[in-house]
Amino acid sequence: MSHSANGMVNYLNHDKGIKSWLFTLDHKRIGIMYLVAVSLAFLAGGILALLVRIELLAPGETIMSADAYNQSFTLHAVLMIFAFIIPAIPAVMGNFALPIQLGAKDVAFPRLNLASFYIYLIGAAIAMSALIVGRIDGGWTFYTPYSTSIGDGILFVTAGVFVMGFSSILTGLNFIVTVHKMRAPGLTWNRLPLFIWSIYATSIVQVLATPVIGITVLLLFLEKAFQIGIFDPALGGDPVLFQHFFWFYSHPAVYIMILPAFGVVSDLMGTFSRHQVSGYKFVALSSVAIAFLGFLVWGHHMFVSGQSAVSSVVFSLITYLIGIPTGVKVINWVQTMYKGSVQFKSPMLYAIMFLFTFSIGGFTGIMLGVLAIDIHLHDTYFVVAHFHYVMMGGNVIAALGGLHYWWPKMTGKLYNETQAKIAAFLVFFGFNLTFFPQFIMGAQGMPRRYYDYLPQYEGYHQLSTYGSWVLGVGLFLIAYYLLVSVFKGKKAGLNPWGALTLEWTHTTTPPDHHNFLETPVVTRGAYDFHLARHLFEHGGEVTELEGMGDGASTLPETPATEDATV
Amino acid sequence: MSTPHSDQPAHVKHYFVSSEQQFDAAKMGMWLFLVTEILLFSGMFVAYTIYRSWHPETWAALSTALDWKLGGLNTIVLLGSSFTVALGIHHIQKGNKKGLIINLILTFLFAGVFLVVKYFEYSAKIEHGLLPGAAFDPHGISYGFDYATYNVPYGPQFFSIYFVMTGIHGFHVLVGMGLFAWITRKAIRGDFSAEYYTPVENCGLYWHLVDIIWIFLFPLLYLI
Amino acid sequence: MGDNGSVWLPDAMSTLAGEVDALFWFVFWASTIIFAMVIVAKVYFMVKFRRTDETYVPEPVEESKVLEAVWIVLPTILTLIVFTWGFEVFVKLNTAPPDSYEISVRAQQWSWEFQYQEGAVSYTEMYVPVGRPVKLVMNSSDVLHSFFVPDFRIKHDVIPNRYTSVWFEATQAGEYDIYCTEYCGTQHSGMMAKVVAVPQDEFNKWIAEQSQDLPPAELGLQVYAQCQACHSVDGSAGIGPTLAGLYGTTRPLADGSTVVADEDYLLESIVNPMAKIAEGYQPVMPAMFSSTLSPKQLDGLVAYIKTLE
Amino acid sequence: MSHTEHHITSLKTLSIVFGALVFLTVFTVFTAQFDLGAFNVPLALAIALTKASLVVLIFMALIWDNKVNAVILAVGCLFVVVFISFILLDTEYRGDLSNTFEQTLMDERLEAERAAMGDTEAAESQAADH
Repeated sequence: MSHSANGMVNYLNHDKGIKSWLFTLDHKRIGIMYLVAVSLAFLAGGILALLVRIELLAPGETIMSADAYNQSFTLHAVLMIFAFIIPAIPAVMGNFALPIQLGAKDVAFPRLNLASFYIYLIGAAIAMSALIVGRIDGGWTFYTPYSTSIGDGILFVTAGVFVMGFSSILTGLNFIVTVHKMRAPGLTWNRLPLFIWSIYATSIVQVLATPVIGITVLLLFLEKAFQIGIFDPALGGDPVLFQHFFWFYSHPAVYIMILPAFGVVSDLMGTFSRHQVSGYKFVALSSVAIAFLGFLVWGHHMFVSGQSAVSSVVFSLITYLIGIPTGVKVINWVQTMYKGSVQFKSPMLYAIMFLFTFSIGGFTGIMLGVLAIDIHLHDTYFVVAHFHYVMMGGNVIAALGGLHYWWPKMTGKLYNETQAKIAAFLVFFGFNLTFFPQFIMGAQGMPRRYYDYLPQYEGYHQLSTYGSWVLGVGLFLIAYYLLVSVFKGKKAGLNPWGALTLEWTHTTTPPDHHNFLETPVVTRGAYDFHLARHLFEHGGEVTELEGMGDGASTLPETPATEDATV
Repeated sequence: MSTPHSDQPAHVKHYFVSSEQQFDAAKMGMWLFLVTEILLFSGMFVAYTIYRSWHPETWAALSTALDWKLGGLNTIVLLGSSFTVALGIHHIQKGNKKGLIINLILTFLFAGVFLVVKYFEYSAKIEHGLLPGAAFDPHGISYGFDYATYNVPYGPQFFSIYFVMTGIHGFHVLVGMGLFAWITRKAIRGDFSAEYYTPVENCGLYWHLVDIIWIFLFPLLYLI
Repeated sequence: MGDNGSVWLPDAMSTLAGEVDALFWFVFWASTIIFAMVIVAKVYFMVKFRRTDETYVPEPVEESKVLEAVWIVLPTILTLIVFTWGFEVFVKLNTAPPDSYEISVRAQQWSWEFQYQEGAVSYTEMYVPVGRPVKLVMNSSDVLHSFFVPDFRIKHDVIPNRYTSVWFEATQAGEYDIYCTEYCGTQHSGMMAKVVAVPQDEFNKWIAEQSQDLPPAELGLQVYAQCQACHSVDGSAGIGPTLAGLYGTTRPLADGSTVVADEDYLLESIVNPMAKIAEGYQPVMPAMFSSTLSPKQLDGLVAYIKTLE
Repeated sequence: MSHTEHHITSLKTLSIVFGALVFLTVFTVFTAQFDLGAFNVPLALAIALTKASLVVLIFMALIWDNKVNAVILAVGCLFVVVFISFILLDTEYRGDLSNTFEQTLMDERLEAERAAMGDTEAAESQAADH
């Protein structure tokens, strides 16, 4: 029932055994390994989130002590940000799809690519080992001097983040070189899929910003280990300086998280509207522009921190420079549907969902950028809701869309579309029920990172907790039918969505080990559906490959075994 | 795994179209890596700038605690090693393998000298309690000079920055020595030729960057 | 929700809260209208251009330069208005009037201490006069904290080794919650206090009372406000041992020995908490507390503990 | 497989650059002997920048290299400048509105101590520092 059924050799079954996976240099297999790893991180972070929400169901102690709660939300954040969101789209879908979309046989440095994966695993392991060493609370921001006043666990978390940073840097570096040097003939910059543009922009941020979190956590490490007095006020250091260091990375990191989502959504909107993405050049270049501008606004996290007023004003002003192109992008995505031919398969549902949730995240971001309003809203649940609307409503929703989009290509199997639609609805409903009440209670004054709260916020907290359960059910349903599809799913066709990028038009499902038999030659843009009419003469699903790759050799007579599946 | 095109030399990986593409990609990757190094060090330069602008009197007082003669010697040593790396690349570009090997060994030795000098500098500081942060405790008299006069406010910060900056830099020198040992071995084995010397070129780029960082550290810490 | 609060915002009880709220509502409604327009367009396109013919491949659409210019220029103008407006209110929020009544605020894990110019000190309640600007000069003795009064729309981080300040002018008598909004450890969420705004004459009376000499146990009760996050007086367990019935008993210690809880032991445990750790508790109590207490206050605290049966 | 694109820097050029670098090192040590007031730092930095440029352009052969690599380096340096200057925007202007006090408590204490020590003693101890 596996891939031998289609009689083809592909990247999943050309070589067998656990070693062929652990030592693979194939970007597709590395992508799949990342998928497994980040899914586990998401599961762990998600369970912690559910526990945190249950604790907040009522004021006072519900299921855990204050210390347990403080550690739970901290670990939830560290796992979700460093081990899940940052690698999610670039390392999973970027690794799987980017080289194929470029018409390349692999990334520029495959060995480095595998090394990045293991560095990521090691970093995550070091960070997790902090749990054994001692108490880790205080949130993912590690603000000094609190972070240096708690136990030695902080040494491990910072070391883990430092190591995971290297993984992120090396992945970004690899992708930048790949995009520059390995494009197929005819694939000019303005024919690139927007997914590539966004991953490219993301990689720039990864390369430029991540080293700074490296030096920041290194200094924090030294501060804790040797009391070097750079950040610790008791020794004459400046805690606000730490916040500058931290946000110089962590604000651009927000764009590491959201830019890939822009790319996925662009691809989905184009493909499922069967229409050119409106304002292609603007969407492409603004991603790069946002990547750079993202470095100039970090101080908007520090309006009440004690930084000088003049820098608050400057940071606030530049914040709007980013808001405007982002807003125009949303309009472009909506406009893509105009006079298109819109189909509502499950990946597209996520794209549409994204437009809704991300817009709310964006508008509330503008609100938080206003100097006077931020003073009231800073460090309240309003901020919590805002960044969940951007991170989860943006990145995670887009990642789910991308996963549903590329799943048939990755595994060669189709998932149950009805279940997928039910799950998408549950995720949408659950997400909004969880986080929308948090805007209101935040504006009412409910501070974040509170174990206990005053009774006037109880109703909102209850709604939020119930929402988290719905959201959890939706996410588990997704995990369920995707896993089922691997074993029992129907065989996926070559191009079930009628997409025009090379992974759909020039290679088999699942792709061949070397991606293509011959280097493809690109003759049109990624969304020039009107130049590819001939592909759609027989309806929605495209069943023929346009170019090289369909001549993949048939599988030799070895009996089919299952170890090559995920 | 690799299925090189029959018309390509052995060093070209199967996923590259040509040796040229492979060389360009490797070099671009290296430059990107260098940028990450620059940004890594930038954090320390920021800390330096901020604390210097807050406490200029401390900086003026304590830069005299560092020995400019040793720092200057190390500057010349590192410049020399950069020079030998450049010479090595020049030789291999012309196909002179022996010239490459000699220059690589020289570079390795220069790096060693740098670290030895650094060792003497550090031990003098440690002996007199010129240590980072909470450990800062200048004491002792040497050559009739009382080190206790270095006990000025924010002295701990100066030495924190000094040790972290030179420490990270020294770590890079150590890594560089490892890299040069590795490529010297490859060079002796005969891996490089006028057609293929990408690792030499990239190690060289790394080494020049280490040199450049020192070019800034020297005046900032020792002189002004 | 009080008399002038709404679904979104709590009561506006300071002179500047109204200005912040006006800006909030402007951004809120502008965003909501634009958001609604985007969503309506989205839903309309979804319905109108849904795929009915599987073979249909639409032509690309000529993009309208005018439309593009509109949705770049309009938001730019809007955000500039919002920025300028926000800037003006920001400056007001950060510039205390010169005739402000000044109160020193000291934050520590996990309590607030308010010192008045007249020498009075209070802990869980900060008394302020209504209708007079009050400037708080704040400092932390351990980690970062943040002083937040939602009803006044003010917030500022409280930093060790540095003074920061906020100001407000309460418009009505009443009690308003104070939160700490910068994460500061186990009892972060318990680090609350109240602003008690009273008319000026009542405030003067209160200050006068506070400045009188108190009997030691009553002074100790005041100081105890800093301890209540961890140490109960009703026998219930907390982060630290309860103080109820503590005096005079024999206490088992973490190292296996025992000690009689006499005055010396109590004083030592306050001044040097790490010296003797009670069995079953973590050594987490900061020594910071005692460093800010006068000998008189320390004696008062011990006297207060002695009264607890 | 053409190597014509790989620029080979001549021994003469390399030697001249090395000589210039050594000279500049000696020069910067020499100028550091004099107190030029406000010009101390800019001068030392200018010499260091010149030296760094020589290494980048000639030793690292960036001047003959693919322009993309030059852009990468330039962007990297640009963000270092952004990093430093935006933080200076904070640290240099702290206390510009009354919500944050310019001086730290530690500095206040030090100042008080200095005042208590008396002017003459302070002057003496300062003289001893140099």
